[in-house]
Amino acid sequence: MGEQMASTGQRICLWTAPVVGAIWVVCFFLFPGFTAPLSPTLPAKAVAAFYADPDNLARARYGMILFNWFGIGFLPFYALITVQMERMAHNSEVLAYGFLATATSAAVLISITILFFQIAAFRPDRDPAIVQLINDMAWMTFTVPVSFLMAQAGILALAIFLDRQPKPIYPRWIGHFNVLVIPLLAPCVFASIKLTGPFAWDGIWSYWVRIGLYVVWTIVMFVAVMRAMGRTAETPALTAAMPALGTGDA
Amino acid sequence: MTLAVTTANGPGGSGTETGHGAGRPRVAAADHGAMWVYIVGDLFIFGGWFVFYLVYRAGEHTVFAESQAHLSQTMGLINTIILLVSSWLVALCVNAARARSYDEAARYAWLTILCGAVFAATKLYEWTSNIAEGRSFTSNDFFMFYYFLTAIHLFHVLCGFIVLGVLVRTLRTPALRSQGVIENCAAYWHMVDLLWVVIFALVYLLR
Amino acid sequence: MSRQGAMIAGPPPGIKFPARLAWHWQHNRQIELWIVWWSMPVFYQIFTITYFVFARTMPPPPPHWNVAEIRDWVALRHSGIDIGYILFYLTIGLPGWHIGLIATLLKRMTISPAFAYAYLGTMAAGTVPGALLNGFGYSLLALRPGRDPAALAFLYEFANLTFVGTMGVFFVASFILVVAILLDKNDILPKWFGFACIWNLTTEFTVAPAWIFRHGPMTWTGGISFYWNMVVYGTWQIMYFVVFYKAIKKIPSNLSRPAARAEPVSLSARGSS
Amino acid sequence: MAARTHLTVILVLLVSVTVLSWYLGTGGGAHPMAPNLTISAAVLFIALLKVRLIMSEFMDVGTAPAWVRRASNAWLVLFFAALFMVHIAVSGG
Repeated sequence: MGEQMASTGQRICLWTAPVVGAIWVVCFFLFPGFTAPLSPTLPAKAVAAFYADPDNLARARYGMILFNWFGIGFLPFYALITVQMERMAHNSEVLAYGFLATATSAAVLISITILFFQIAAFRPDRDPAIVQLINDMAWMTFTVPVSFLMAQAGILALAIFLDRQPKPIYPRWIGHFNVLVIPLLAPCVFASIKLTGPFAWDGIWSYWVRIGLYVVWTIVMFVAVMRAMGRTAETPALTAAMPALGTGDA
Repeated sequence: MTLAVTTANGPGGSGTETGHGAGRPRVAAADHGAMWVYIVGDLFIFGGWFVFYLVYRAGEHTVFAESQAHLSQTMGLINTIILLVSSWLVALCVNAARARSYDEAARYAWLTILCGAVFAATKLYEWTSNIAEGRSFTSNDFFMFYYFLTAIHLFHVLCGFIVLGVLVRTLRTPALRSQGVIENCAAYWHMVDLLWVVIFALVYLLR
Repeated sequence: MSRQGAMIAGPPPGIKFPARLAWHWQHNRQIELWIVWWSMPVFYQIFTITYFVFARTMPPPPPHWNVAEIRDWVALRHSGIDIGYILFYLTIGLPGWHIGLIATLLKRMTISPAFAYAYLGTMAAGTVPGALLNGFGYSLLALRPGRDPAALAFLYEFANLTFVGTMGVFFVASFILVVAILLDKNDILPKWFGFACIWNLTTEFTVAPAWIFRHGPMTWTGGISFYWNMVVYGTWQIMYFVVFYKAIKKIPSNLSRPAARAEPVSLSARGSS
Repeated sequence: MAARTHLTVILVLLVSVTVLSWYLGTGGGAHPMAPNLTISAAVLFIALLKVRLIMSEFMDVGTAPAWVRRASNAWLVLFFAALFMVHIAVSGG
């Protein structure tokens, strides 16, 4: 029946997440600018020197090529979450589509970041001011637009809290976790105005906390999706029973 | 993918005249509302552009007058007459549809489309000859407005082909015939003609 | 189809504001639709404040400025740009929610779901070049005012032209909306709104010359390409709120699951995807 | 049949008025477009007349909803007044 076939497809989507995650970790260590983030206060010459340094250049180029391949890698995983959100006891699938839209925008941004890094590494002997400009663009697109992740987490939390049925798709603590993510990510927007301090793009908060938070969020969601998939695969009739349950008096 | 312009007959709206009793000229308001919103809105939008044209014309009177002399007023006249004839044809089409002789109406509709095509052809010819003589979109303010107004109008003519296509389809298939749709499509084409009448006066003739 | 009460007999009269919200959260079956709908005016209010009040990058500074004028303008506006764009970066995720709402409404229409997915795809990809790059341009101008003149001019044009000049995305999205509304027999969105979207589509044509001109009425801050477009876009935006408000009101609450959608044509077998 | 002849009469009227405004506008096509207030006023007025004719006769604004009639009349008055004003204000001044 459709349910059995789909779950194989869903399982493949699910397991793309850890694979893409592992590759992102490799990219993180490969690209010299990630392990030791470039400070925004670096003068143009120093930024140009960073890219011109032959050792950095090779690692930067190959690291970013790998990242470019898998930069969009988490979209199948987000699509899987969207499918499961559609199974929640809501009156419409607006929250599922909202989640997918914000996830797509976030993915587009990661691709743009990678492009800027690659252009900077393509011609390191460029005029330092221009290399600095491209590097600024890369770090700006990498750090500042956290609002897509915030909107993603927000709409997911909303969906989880509104999912009133005996066995909700995701447990409620995941909703609370997503709500918690929002204020934690918010300060990263100050990377657009600060050159130093914790909120600059190499600062503890805007860099390390944000990346750590993203890793934790992905792991938590991976576990939640896996558990939810396990349950729905056992009771394929759940979708049919949905309207009767959603009578709003739960 | 055919674009069936179905009239707004929501649960509340009155039913449309589907093929019977089409003789009644007055069609329920609900059916006419949709296209008229667009037509009236477009008139005001174009009105804004015309006012901008005149304000800038006021600023550079001599440049506008000289550049206008380069345009061929006779070409403009021919275009206007073509569109007036097409407007007349589509009015005849609506008239025939009211008398429920749909074949005649379909013929008129095809003739309207033909006129529209001739208009578009003369317009493109006029553009290419002007560009060939070095007067392009960026040569001066007059030609900027000339190409802008005629291009936006040509876009409306191209959309008009889609709308007239829907008109022909409505006339051809008895199941779809509804006086509301026919009059909506005709009203759109009249608006296209009406806007050209004003463009002709402002761009070609104004002194 | 008679409209079953979206909420069971409405909130008890006379209860104060916070209690009403709690009641709606608990009993209103369309609460998620209303939350997303209310996020629209909230976002566009913040969007307007950001651009028109704080950063004053709307109406945008003219394209014919030289680097010195740009540098002075940025120096003058420095704090405004910072505060404005912080607010902007915090809320730019919300349009994703609105896209979800429109996609849901398109799914309720008697047309193929391809329209809903096409709309979702185009708009989700369009948010980034349409608005965000404008923010990066101005923030980087303010972050390092002493930048090399060529880089400064590039950022200035990058900010303004990507914001005004992203045309194709909104053109195609409006076109999808027009065709969907005109074909729809469920009358989810009124037909006149389908035609009104054509105005929004036409504004993408009038803004095109902004890529060519640096003087006159058709620049990115010109009379036609900006101000008159703003009038047309503004009216369309107000219709946008009103029409979606009515559409949500009209969705009967039992029409919840897409599979249960009342379709005049035969029920499309909706696999469990 | 009466409606058809009526429409044809309207067409003939429109075409002849157009030719008249063309003739006025180009001054018989003889000398270049010398700025001339009365001729432009005449051309604008003829355009107004044509638009009014198309609206009432061809477009059947009469059978359209009431607000459409009011809106199109308002457009006519507002828009042509603006045209006259802007135009006269310049060449007159």
